[in-house]
Amino acid sequence: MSDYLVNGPVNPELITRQISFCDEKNDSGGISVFIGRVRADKTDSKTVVAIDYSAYEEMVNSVAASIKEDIMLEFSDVRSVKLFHSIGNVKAGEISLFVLVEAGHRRQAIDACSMTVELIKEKLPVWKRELYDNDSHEWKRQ
Amino acid sequence: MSDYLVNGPVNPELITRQISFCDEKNDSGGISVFIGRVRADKTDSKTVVAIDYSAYEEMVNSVAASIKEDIMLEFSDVRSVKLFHSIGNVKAGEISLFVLVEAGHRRQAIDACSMTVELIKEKLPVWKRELYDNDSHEWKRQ
Amino acid sequence: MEIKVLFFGVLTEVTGCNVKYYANVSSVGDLRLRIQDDYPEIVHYNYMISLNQQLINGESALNNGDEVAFLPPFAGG
Amino acid sequence: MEIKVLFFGVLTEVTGCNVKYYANVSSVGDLRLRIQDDYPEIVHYNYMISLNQQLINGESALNNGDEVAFLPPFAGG
Repeated sequence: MSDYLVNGPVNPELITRQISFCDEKNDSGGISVFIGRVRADKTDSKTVVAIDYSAYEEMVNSVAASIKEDIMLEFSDVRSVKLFHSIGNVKAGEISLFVLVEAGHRRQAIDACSMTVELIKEKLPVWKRELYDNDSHEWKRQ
Repeated sequence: MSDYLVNGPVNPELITRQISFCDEKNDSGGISVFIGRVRADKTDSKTVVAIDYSAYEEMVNSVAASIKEDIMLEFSDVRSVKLFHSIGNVKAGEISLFVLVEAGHRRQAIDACSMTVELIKEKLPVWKRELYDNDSHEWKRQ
Repeated sequence: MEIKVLFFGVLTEVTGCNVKYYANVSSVGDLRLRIQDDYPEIVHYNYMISLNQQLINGESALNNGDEVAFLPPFAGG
Repeated sequence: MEIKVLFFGVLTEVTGCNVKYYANVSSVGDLRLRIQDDYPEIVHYNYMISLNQQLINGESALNNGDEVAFLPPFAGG
């Protein structure tokens, strides 16, 4: 299994643990976090109840590692980049993406986290199938 | 006590609770979080062991409320803005600022969280006194 | 009439107090001079002034019960 | 020689499978034609192609044991 993929929803406890345990040297002043959740979008007469995520696992590993490298090269003040993406079933309201960036100061933490999220959207080989309350489903582009 | 001020460090459990309990309608897809921590900065021969924060509490309430209003007006996709700042003693490695912004989609969540952090830095009447390991202290500008 | 004056941050060390009451001050300018008399050191510090929790730009009249605060540059976060 | 071919996302429904092996294909272009023969529907879909987990831009020769994947537009997050 990939270091970056989580079966089912990302547990909020994982997020707490990552926030609590980062930076043992206490030299990072800013932590920027992005959390992506499954929205109960209503379209026509149906509502999203879950998303079923699938991934090209081996490629997720290399792409995620290269995203982290790019961010560390671009932002000299960044100390660490963590990212976790769900595969499998994630219900509306549950978390499917968690990104955490630590930096010495706030600007680079915020900008690097923002760029990490954009790179994930653009490059991570993950697909999603929305599942609706009328038992239909649809592969989504975004 | 202010709705926005926390005595001592912000507990990571508070962060988990806010992440878990936000958005009962499940219509927000992006949550952007900023966490500010006390850095164990080394200057000359001394190291920061803690920061003692003080605030003009009544004014924090009105300024924080107006920051939230400004953000909600500027970003139509934002569902909620939460902010918590420490007063009193916060040790190196502990959390002194926690901002959470929920939006339908990621861009507005990220941009609104970033702007909230900047507005807090610029407008929130809070002061900090760095405490060093040699028992000296210094009022800091930033 | 009585005006409540608050000091914050480094100014609490300059004045040695967090709060002090002044009588017979008709304006913010007037109050500022009184405080400079009491604490001559304060002229070396940057600060803003708020009246009833609102930052003020220029001169302002004072009324009984007003709360004026002397605010060094903010340093939250 | 044998090439491992992976399908993802909506293409798993188009082809009815996640993985399939092809022999005697010397290039990615060659493979693409073979797959279009097997699954004519696939021409209606957008996809990128990776070779051994790297996206490729143009034509590429294939060797025994290579892994080729057909990737619809990514939709993580």
